Amino acid sequence: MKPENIELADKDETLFRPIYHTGTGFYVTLGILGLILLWALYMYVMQVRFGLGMTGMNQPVTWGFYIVNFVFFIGISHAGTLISAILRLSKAEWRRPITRMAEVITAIVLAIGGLHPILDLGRPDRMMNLLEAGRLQSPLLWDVTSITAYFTASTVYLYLPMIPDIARIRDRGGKFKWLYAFMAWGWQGTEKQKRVLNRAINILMVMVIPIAISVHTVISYIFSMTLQPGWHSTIFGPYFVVGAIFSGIAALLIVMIAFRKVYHFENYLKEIHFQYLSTLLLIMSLIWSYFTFSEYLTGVFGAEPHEMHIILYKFTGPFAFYFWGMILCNFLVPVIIISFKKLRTITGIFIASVAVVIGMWLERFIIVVPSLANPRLDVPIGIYVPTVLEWALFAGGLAVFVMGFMIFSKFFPLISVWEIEEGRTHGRKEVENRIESYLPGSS
Amino acid sequence: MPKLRPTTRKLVLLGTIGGIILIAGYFKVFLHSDLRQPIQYNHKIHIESAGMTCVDCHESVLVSASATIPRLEICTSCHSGEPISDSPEEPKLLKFVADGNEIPWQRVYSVPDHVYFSHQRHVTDGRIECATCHGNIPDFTQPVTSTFMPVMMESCMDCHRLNGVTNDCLACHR
Amino acid sequence: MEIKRREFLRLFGGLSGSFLFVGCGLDDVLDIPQSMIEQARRGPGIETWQNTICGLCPAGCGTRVRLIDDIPVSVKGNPVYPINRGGMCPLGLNALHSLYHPDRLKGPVQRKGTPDHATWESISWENALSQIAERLVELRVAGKPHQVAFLGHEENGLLKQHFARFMQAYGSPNYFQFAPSQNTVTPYSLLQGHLTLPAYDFLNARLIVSFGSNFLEEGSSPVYYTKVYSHHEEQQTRYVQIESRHSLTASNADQWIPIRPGTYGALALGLSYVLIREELYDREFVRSKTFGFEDRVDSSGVRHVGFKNMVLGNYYPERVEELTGVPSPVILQLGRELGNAHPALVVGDQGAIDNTNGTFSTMAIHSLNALLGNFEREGGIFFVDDPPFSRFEPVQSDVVARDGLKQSPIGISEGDVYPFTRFSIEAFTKNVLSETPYPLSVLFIRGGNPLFESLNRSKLAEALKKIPLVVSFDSILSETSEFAHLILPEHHFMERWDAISAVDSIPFAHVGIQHPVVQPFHDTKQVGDVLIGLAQQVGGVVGKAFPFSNYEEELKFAMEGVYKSGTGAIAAGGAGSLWIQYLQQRGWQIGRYSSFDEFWDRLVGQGGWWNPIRKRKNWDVVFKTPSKKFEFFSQTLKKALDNLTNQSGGESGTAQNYERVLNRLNISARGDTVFLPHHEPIPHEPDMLFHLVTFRVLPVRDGQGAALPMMQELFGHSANRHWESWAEIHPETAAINNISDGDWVLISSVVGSLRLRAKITEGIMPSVVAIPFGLGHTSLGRYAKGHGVNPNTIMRNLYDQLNGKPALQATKVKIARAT
Amino acid sequence: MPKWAMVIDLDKCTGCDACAVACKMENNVPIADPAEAQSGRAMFWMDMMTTTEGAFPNTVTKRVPKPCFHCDDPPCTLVCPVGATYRNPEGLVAQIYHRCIGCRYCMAACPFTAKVYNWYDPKWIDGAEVGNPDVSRRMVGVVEKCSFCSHRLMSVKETAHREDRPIMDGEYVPACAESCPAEAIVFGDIENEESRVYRLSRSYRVMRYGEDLGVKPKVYYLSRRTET
Repeated sequence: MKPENIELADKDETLFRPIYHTGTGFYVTLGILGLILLWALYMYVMQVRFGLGMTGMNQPVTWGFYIVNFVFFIGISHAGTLISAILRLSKAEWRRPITRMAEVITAIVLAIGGLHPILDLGRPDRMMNLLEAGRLQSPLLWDVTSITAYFTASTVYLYLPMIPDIARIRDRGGKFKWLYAFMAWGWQGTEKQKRVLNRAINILMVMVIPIAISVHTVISYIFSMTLQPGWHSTIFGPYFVVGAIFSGIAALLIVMIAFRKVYHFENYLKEIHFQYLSTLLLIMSLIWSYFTFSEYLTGVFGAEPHEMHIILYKFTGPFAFYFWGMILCNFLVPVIIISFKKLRTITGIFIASVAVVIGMWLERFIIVVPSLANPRLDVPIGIYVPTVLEWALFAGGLAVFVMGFMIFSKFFPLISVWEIEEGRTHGRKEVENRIESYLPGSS
Repeated sequence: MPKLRPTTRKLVLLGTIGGIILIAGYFKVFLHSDLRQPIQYNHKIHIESAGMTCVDCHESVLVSASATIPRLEICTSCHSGEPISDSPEEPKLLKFVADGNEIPWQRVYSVPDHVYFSHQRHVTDGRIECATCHGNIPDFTQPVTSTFMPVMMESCMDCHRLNGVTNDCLACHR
Repeated sequence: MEIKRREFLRLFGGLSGSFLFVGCGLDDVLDIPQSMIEQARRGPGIETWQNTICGLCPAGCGTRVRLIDDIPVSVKGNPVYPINRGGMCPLGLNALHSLYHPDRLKGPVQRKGTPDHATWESISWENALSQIAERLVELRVAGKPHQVAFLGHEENGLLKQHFARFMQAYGSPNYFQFAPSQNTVTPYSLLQGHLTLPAYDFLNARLIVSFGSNFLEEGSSPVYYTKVYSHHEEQQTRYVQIESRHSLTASNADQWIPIRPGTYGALALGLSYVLIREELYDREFVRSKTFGFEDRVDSSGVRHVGFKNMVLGNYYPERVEELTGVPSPVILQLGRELGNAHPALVVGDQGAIDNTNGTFSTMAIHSLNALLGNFEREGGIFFVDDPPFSRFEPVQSDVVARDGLKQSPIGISEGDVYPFTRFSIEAFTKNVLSETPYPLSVLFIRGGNPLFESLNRSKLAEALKKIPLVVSFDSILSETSEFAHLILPEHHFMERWDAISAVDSIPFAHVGIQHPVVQPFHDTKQVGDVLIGLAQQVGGVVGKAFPFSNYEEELKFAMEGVYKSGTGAIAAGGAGSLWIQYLQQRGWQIGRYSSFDEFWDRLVGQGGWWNPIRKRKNWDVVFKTPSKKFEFFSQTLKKALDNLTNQSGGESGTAQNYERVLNRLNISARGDTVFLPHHEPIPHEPDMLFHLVTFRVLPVRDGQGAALPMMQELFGHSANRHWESWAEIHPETAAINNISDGDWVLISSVVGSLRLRAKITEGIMPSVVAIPFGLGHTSLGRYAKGHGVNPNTIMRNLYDQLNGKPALQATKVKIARAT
Repeated sequence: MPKWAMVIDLDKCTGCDACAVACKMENNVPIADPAEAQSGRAMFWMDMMTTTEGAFPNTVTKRVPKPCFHCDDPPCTLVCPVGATYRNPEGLVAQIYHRCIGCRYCMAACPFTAKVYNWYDPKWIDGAEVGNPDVSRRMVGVVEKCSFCSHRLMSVKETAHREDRPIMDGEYVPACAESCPAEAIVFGDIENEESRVYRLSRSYRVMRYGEDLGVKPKVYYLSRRTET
């Protein structure tokens, strides 16, 4: 792909490069991911054909990987829209190269995560019963509602700030002009259009925050609304939200570091962005640890037999490996790496982020399975060993995530070009004014 | 709304046509009944001329859940040996009688396995006329090939509601 | 309950776990005839109920079969039938699956090729029967009718009589029942002189002490005992279970006393010590109705030690504790409890009798009942009358038959091995192989699965191969019938006529009528009819012995006797204990049937007849011993040993000869103690640390239940194992051997070893390993084959010294963790 | 409106498993194949919970038959997203198989693990009335559980209505209660003060599982042992 009007090429050309230049590496990666996806699809077809018996779930461990991954993916999705909205709202100038990527994560991961409950259904053919005969009293229906709302809001929120950039691509010419023309919605960059756009973004970013928080709260309600020991806890709502943002930031950092490397965005994503974001990660890690501590302390202190049974199952029982692994990944590794300046390099942050993502996945796993595996009554406790099928679908989910990102990068710039420009032109002055206004003596 | 490019327009058009075909096909496949009964049985003649009633052939209708499709035995109580009418259908019946094979009547009304429907409960206890659900069969000169009232949960529930009968799921689902 | 960390670590190995693309669920769970499927589709759905008797085990519970449009759809208990009163065991409730079993033989088959490479060809009934009849005629012509043997299983009532009659008329002494319970009668006959098992009046007892008798699970009628047990919960009867393993009965008992296998007799004698020492025994009964309690001087002036002094001298609690592992305070306490609870009942069975010293142990246990004076009184022990069947014409034997019957039976050994056996599979095997005293030409096998249950499987298989014609009546090809030349499948119990009666240890006379609830599905026949057919083909006196055209007629004839006797009544509702008392006071009468036909119709409709009123017996009927008393000192045993000593040559009664006989019988006691109930040590194997104990669970019982998939699923449900065997191990033992719950272990004896999963439980003695019996089939249909292990395959070839009963708890094993 | 409840006398119960089989036969509960059963997919509507407690030789084995408790405040119906499980006016917690989407939320929410799931399509002989024609055969991917044999209630009601009389105590009993050889299971209307269930549920020996959870189970256990 070559731009028709070379003269339009500006100093942010790097940001457009991925749209026009595609290396073999891209196709190879895409091919591999495509194969994984096909494999997952095949496995899913098998599951539909033969039933959920193909998974490792059993009695009483009736929920396994799908629900774990559901919570995990939805958690990751909090990276995006929420963070970008908070940063926008707080007028953090350093947000400019980050927001787009964050929002893309949300849109893609939410779609994947939202599909997981459907993967988990024994009768996907009867999915429409949810709409025809849905009971609003069921937390599962709250999920359906809030995830749909969040997905709508965050795609719109991704799309709106993209309009000026799409218009720019449209003007540069090249393939799929009709698509860009359609999507640019007649953007000409007039003052009125800009005003409307800004207004829309402002409304959305305020709206998105409560929706995002509600989504993860509601997901936690799926568990905490039951009477199961280990689940029935009021802390679950905020705990899940914190965990979600925590894992979201980590995922965002991973994505940023990866694309910075692949598409040479060093000029845009500077050390400072990682420093700021990693500080945020550190804070979330501490908050998360605090919540974890509170959650388990109340359990241990109260020592209600069933609750205690499950806690011990996690601390010293068969899940000890995962529990302490989670503490290592979510607390020790990020705190140690980010607290020390020497370790806080891009590589260090990358390691910490990966650790956090793994750790958060383990956290979901530890929440879902042990409570189910230890029912209140003396029925045989369950053993859950996921099968190839579940691993395949997990891999498929991850593959879709990466593929989604890769394909997105081939159509749209991963960093908001007009916002960078705006930063250059208005940003500096605005910040100056703002600082002025903070200082004593100013009116 | 931005102006659509020709390609887009084509796609939209194709999509619409395809959709219509699919929906029509669904109805064609799933709702159209193409039953053929082995004998062109005439209810009217049997009821009016021979003076029979429903219970004579559907013998279990008052006492059991199933009304039962008549066995050959019931036909042979009148039709055996020589034809008693000049209907072209009667030889067919007599052939079944001679061979001793049950007539492969096609079942028209049936409820799924998870539904409990009792004729006795409706006819004997509830005093519902056969015609309420099956239509005016005594006027049928052809065998039944399609349902008079759709066998769907809505039909059941509407009637139950009208008559103040329970609509508790367990009353019919099992 | 604990699970393995290892299993969880597999999680990140990840690729494990069951992953099946096909074979989800069971293929063709049932095989229902096409005609029935049609019937079900078209029918009006009319429900009917038919009463019959369950035939899946010999307990004979009354069942009600629910039929929709004449298709059996479910089975439940017959609430008016006296044995089970509406209750059913899991196996019986699953009876329909045995009716619809996909591996039932569709008709008679004939084996082509050797048992290892067999092909089975269909054959017509006429052909099959004429083949057999031809052989039978040939043998009779040659004057060798004794070369025919009939191996039954646990049939009772009319069918047993029918088989015996056939063999008698034909002229062979070789009708045996291969049921492990066959020889349990020996100790009672030595002490009491009866050749039937005693019945226990559980209902009126206040304390029941059971020595290894797992009656709720392995008893002759578990449902009957369960009924009694639950009745006892209301009247607070105390149950004490003495057993090596925490069985179903033990877990329901008020007290469980774990004991080393093979030492039940020692404990019983320890309790006798307490009773005697503290004078808690029934002195009046012991004085007047027993023999050999006190020391005595016989007519020749020789002084004999009595039971009392023998016990007081040898079985003081400290020694018993050493032998049994039961603490002496427990012995003292239980002894006092026994002496003070009236009536207290002592029962002994499975655990106690399944050892090399089983007979002596059970004698010791039964002696407690004598000390307590438990005979012919409420809450005690008695013998039940047989139902008053019509008397059949005596068989008119001809010369051939008379000569044949004079031959010694082939299932019993000659000389001083198992002198009291009624049938020994071990002796049978040896005799057939060595052709002593004569070769066997024809063997009928009906019921059971001798090859599966035997301890000496390979030898028995060889013996079966040696017999020129083996005929089996199995309806599913089993381990044993694989060695048959002809299989003549018998009707399912829902398809046949039969009368079930005289179930062991049920305390009232009863007859249950099996009648065809459905038309036979396949080309099968009732065994009774087959024998009638054979008899008629053989002709002569044999044919004349059966003046009936079929078995149903014979059954009707037999029941006429019951009708005419005027006793008892057809099972009916409302026959609760109060009503029975009322009838007892006013005399029991029928008088409600105007004719036999009416009686018969009601009998078939209701399912059976019973007579709860038992006539009080005279003491000389109760004790048929030489002294007409309960013999602590068994004169029968003495006489038998004297005879053996005489036979073994040399001068009769010499000490040397006696010594030799006792050694041959592996009896370690000497002097008068030999004839008194005493404890005999069991075989010692120094390098094997653990006793192997087997038990039977309700769903599978003697292994035949394993053919049903639902029973397989239920087999180890309580141990969290399905379709699989397990080994119960005490935590201490497990810790020493580094075994945790669910690990694979290797249980090895000198004979062989088994690999199975461990189940760590506090419910077993540390020195014992328990494995359930019933799985490990190599045949018996698709559901039985290849699941679990058969513990009998690693058992040593040990038998009771006196009666040749397999010693199922005598093998010692070692345990190791398997990889 | 009657309210159906069950009393299980653990002192009478021997743990023979007859109830489990009677239930499986009555309700056409499928048999899992061996590997499946071993991996925890054996299906029992009426399960036998077996636990061994206490150190040798004071071992106590508890065998507790466990049907669905048909709670009056069932946690499972609350969470069902499609109303496939609900509590009917007579207190039966029903499962409507054709409404169920197989999300297994009710299984996760049930504190007593009373529900089972069809992991595979159970094998039935095509068209044949295998087992009980009064009970439907379930399909892959739906949750099922003990129904207190509600199909029996329906036929009893029909008979009673036809004979114009109320349902008598003991007329409607589930298969487990009917087949129990120990007569340990008693079933009836707990609101009817004449019924056996009413009397037994007021015994000093009575206990219920999950009483502290406030779900009001309608299966009462009787036991002389302090804790069951």
